[in-house]
Amino acid sequence: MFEFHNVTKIYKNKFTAVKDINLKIEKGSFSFVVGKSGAGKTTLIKLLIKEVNPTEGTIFFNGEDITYLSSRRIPLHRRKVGVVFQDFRLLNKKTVYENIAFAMEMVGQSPKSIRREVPNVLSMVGLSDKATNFPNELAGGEQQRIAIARAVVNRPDLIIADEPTGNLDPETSNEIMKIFSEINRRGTTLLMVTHDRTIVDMMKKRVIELKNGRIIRDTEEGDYYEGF
Amino acid sequence: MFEFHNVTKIYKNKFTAVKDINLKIEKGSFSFVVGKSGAGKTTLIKLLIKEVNPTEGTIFFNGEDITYLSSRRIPLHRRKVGVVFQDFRLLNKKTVYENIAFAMEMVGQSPKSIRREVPNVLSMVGLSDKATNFPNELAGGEQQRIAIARAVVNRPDLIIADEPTGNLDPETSNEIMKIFSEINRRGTTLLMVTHDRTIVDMMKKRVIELKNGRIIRDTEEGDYYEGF
Amino acid sequence: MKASRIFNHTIKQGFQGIYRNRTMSLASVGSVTAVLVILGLIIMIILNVSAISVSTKEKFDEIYVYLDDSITNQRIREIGEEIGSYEGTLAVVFQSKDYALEKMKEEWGEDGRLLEGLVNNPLPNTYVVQLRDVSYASALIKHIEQKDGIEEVKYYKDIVEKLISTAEFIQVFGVIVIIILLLVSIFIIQNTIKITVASRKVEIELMQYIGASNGFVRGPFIFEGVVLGCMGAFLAIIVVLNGYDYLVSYSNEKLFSMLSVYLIPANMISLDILIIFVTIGVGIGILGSIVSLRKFLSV
Amino acid sequence: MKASRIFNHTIKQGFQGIYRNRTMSLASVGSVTAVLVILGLIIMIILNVSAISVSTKEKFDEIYVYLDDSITNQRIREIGEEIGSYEGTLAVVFQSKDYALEKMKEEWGEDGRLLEGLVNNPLPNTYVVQLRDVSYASALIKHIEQKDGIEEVKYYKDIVEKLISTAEFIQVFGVIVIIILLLVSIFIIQNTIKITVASRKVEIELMQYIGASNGFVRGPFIFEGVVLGCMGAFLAIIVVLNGYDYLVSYSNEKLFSMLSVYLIPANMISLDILIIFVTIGVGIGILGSIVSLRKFLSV
Ligand SMILES: Nc1ncnc2c1ncn2[C@@H]1O[C@H](COP(=O)(O)OP(=O)(O)OP(=O)(O)O)[C@@H](O)[C@H]1O
Ligand SMILES: Nc1ncnc2c1ncn2[C@@H]1O[C@H](COP(=O)(O)OP(=O)(O)OP(=O)(O)O)[C@@H](O)[C@H]1O
Ligand SMILES: [Mg+2]
Ligand SMILES: [Mg+2]
Repeated sequence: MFEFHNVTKIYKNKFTAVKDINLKIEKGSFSFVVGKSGAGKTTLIKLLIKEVNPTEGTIFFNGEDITYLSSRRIPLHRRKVGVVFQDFRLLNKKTVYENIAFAMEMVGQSPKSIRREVPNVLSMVGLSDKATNFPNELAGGEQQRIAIARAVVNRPDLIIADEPTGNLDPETSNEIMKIFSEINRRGTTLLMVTHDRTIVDMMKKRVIELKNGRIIRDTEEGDYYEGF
Repeated sequence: MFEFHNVTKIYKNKFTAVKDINLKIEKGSFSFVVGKSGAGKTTLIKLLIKEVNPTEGTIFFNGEDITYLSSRRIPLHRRKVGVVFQDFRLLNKKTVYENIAFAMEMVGQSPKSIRREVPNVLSMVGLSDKATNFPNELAGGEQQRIAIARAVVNRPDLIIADEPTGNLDPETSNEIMKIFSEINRRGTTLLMVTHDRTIVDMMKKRVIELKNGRIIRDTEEGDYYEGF
Repeated sequence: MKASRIFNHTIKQGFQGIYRNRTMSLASVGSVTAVLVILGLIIMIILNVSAISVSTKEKFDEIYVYLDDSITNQRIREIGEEIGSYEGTLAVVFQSKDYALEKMKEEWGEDGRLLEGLVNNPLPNTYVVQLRDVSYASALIKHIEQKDGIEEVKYYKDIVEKLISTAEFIQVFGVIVIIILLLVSIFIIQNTIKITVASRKVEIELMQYIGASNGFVRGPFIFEGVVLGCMGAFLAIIVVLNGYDYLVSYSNEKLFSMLSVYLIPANMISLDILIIFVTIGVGIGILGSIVSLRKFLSV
Repeated sequence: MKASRIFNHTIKQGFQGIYRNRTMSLASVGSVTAVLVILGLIIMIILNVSAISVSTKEKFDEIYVYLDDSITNQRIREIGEEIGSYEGTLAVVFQSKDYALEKMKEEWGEDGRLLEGLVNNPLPNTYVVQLRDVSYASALIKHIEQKDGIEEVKYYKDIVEKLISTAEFIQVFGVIVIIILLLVSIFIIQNTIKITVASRKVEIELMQYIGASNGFVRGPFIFEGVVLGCMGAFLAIIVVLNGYDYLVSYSNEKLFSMLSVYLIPANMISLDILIIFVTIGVGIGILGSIVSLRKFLSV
């Protein structure tokens, strides 16, 4: 799916958030990224969706070099990736329904498929009855689920989720993880940043651990803590 | 510290977020509020800090009826309560240092005590080196710790934390919980909304469980799940 | 909380707000300046129209009483005394027919030689009457006309009246434009500040959650409005006074001198402009801030 | 993506944007309207000053050639032909001294009786020369003055030149004010749209994260700018044309008729105003949007 070759990101204030990363994620895989706060997990995602450019190194996506993309080609790249942002990024002036429909309109889906898909995806995350609410009328966990619904609705090749269960109770978290598993089973690649030990230990998937911007562990069928 | 008598909150769209709540929190206690997403936990907090008024019922704080407060008296009430908001509410145009100093200025602390206390509280949450960064240059967990620092800096009688560890890795969460314990030990009342089972089970404190806006459990030295 | 601390906080936060929202601040100052410059333009026009109309009115505001050639010097004197004793009369000046002809020759300049060929002086002896006020004119004219020995009474009533009505029209029109402009400017600035406030909604709400008093929340914004208004006013003053100064010297030298119309010198009105502009600027700033903040005080 | 879908999206989002940010939209429209109304005012002043100066110039733009009383009719005819053959001459009219006196008596009206007492007619025979253009004046005057039998050549050069320079001054001044106003207005509207855009920063960024093409992101905002600009323009047109119409009928009836100065009728310039205003409104809208959006395209 994508590859990082010796990627380093140094922010403007000389802070090195990600250092010399080498990483290859296979098509159709499901991987967790773990690590302490500030380890560079979100920076990794930002590099992948071209929100920031790497200071050094090369990034490939589907075999194509995306290290530097012209502003015309960035949108086409981003359509292949669905992101659940750590801070949700819902539009406060649009209702829940409109927020999801908006994501579909943006990539040119037909009104018909919008009318069909939005209710589908809302019932998938269990929020059909909140369709006409505005985001600031929702509980934190509800907002998070809307963000998830929006990321999956366009059926991207790769879904990246940055702490998608941070605001969810264990039960709802489990439901969400079931949804992610199902999506992954149908062929979508999944990359998930999480602090939720229970989930990681339960899923038995690949675990990539970051520390101070470096990969310090990369195990198939791993646990949240090394050697458990 | 505070008491809820038959408190009900119905939002404008007729949604009942909190129903017939009776609750008494003792001075100097440490309590967890748990419950599924949308159970009404944040609404409970909003009622307590007068962000919303109850539809029915009475709320007492330090023996005083605060069900309805004039706009002049709300600020005085809020100074007694420090809140860690679920969505952080940091000011993006102010640096980390300024964000905390701002909270102190707002309640009229002297410049001298601001210069003394801000570094103190920053080192307490382990972010001394981020003092000059702006919030959007911080990792999610770092933002959350700034929000915690801001809530405690004015030494309020009551600290309410809404998912203060949602974006934190287990290690950092533990550190934060130690800080909260220490603050509580010194006499500050603590009320914490959380989905983190590990923390609740470890702390052995009072647990109040909400479901669909009602209190369905209230146990001293409880666990995240009933009967564990 | 100590008053000095509130004061310092207000000043500091106010200036910080201006600096941090540079673009918006610039827009506000720009709006205030633009509006006040236009306002200044109109005020200048109105003041000068008034001044010109007053001076022109004075020139025309005389009644000419032409006397019969046949009457005696005695009667001439009598008429003069009668006119002089009328309550509306400010001054009476006698102009003999010879003096009138001389003056005419002089005034005509080159064309004066046309008058050389005259056998008799066709001009009458004249009393030039200056009035206390225009309103006495018709009564005095009626009063004099009936008298013996008066050939004709002449008064540039039409011109004076048209002049007055033109000047009044320009003034009324200018005031209407000023009022519209002021409304427009308050609207623009109110919106600007509303947006400033809205762009700091999070900040204001946070202040309220932390427990800042309403005054503490409002203070910096109102101060900010005042500063922005003042800055706009000062810029406008600089533009208007310098522009007007230039206009006055340019036009008095090159243009209107031929019309013997002179513009009011800039330094004569600079203090008024200063006071008016600063008042309006500050007023707009305060008003805009208060209106924009109102909805946040119920939180 | 289908073109029709992009089009529909642009329209829908554009109008939704206007509606959802009502306050801001109103402020933008208000600014455009205010600026254009003032612009209209100045355009009207310039147009009318031009028209008045042209008509006044025509009145004064004649050369009077006074002939010696002593020359023969033959010579008079010769001089007439010489003047007529000069390339700058548009028309020559002969005015006999008797006709001139009659005309003068007539023009003086009541004062004409002054001229009754003249023994000889002191006025000369005159050729009134109309020029193709003012620029020929000095050459022609030089050319004629040397001729025999010419007493004097008279040309209201000063008046005409002062008039022209006054008119030019007012026009230049007006154009400068217009340019300043346009800059101010572009500035205000650019800021307004910058704020609209900033207030939707989250939305724009999100669109870009989801993978919307740049055109898809920009389209609705530019459309919004155009709609706001058009609305401002139309409001301004209504205000300006109606106001001007009222002004014309009021002033032509009551005020300036005495100066035989007439304002250009509103319907003669309404089409120009329409075109100018809509162009400026739309231009400001597009320009403001593009400038404001630029920084978001690098994300
Ligand atoms: N724009 C920026 N400018 C400067 N430093 C930045 C910027 N963005 C991130 N950082 C720093 O880079 C480090 C890594 O940030 P990142 O967001 O990748 O952490 P993270 O692993 O996602 O943490 P968390 O689990 O808390 O979200 C942090 O220390 C952060 O302060
Ligand atoms: N302003 C509002 N208008 C309408 N409904 C609201 C509003 N605020 C909250 N709600 C609804 O009230 C319910 C309770 O919300 P609340 O924020 O209290 O949940 P919570 O227990 O904090 O959930 P979470 O753990 O996900 O944060 C939710 O279903 C939410 O949609
Ligand atoms: Mg992160
Ligand atoms: Mg909540």
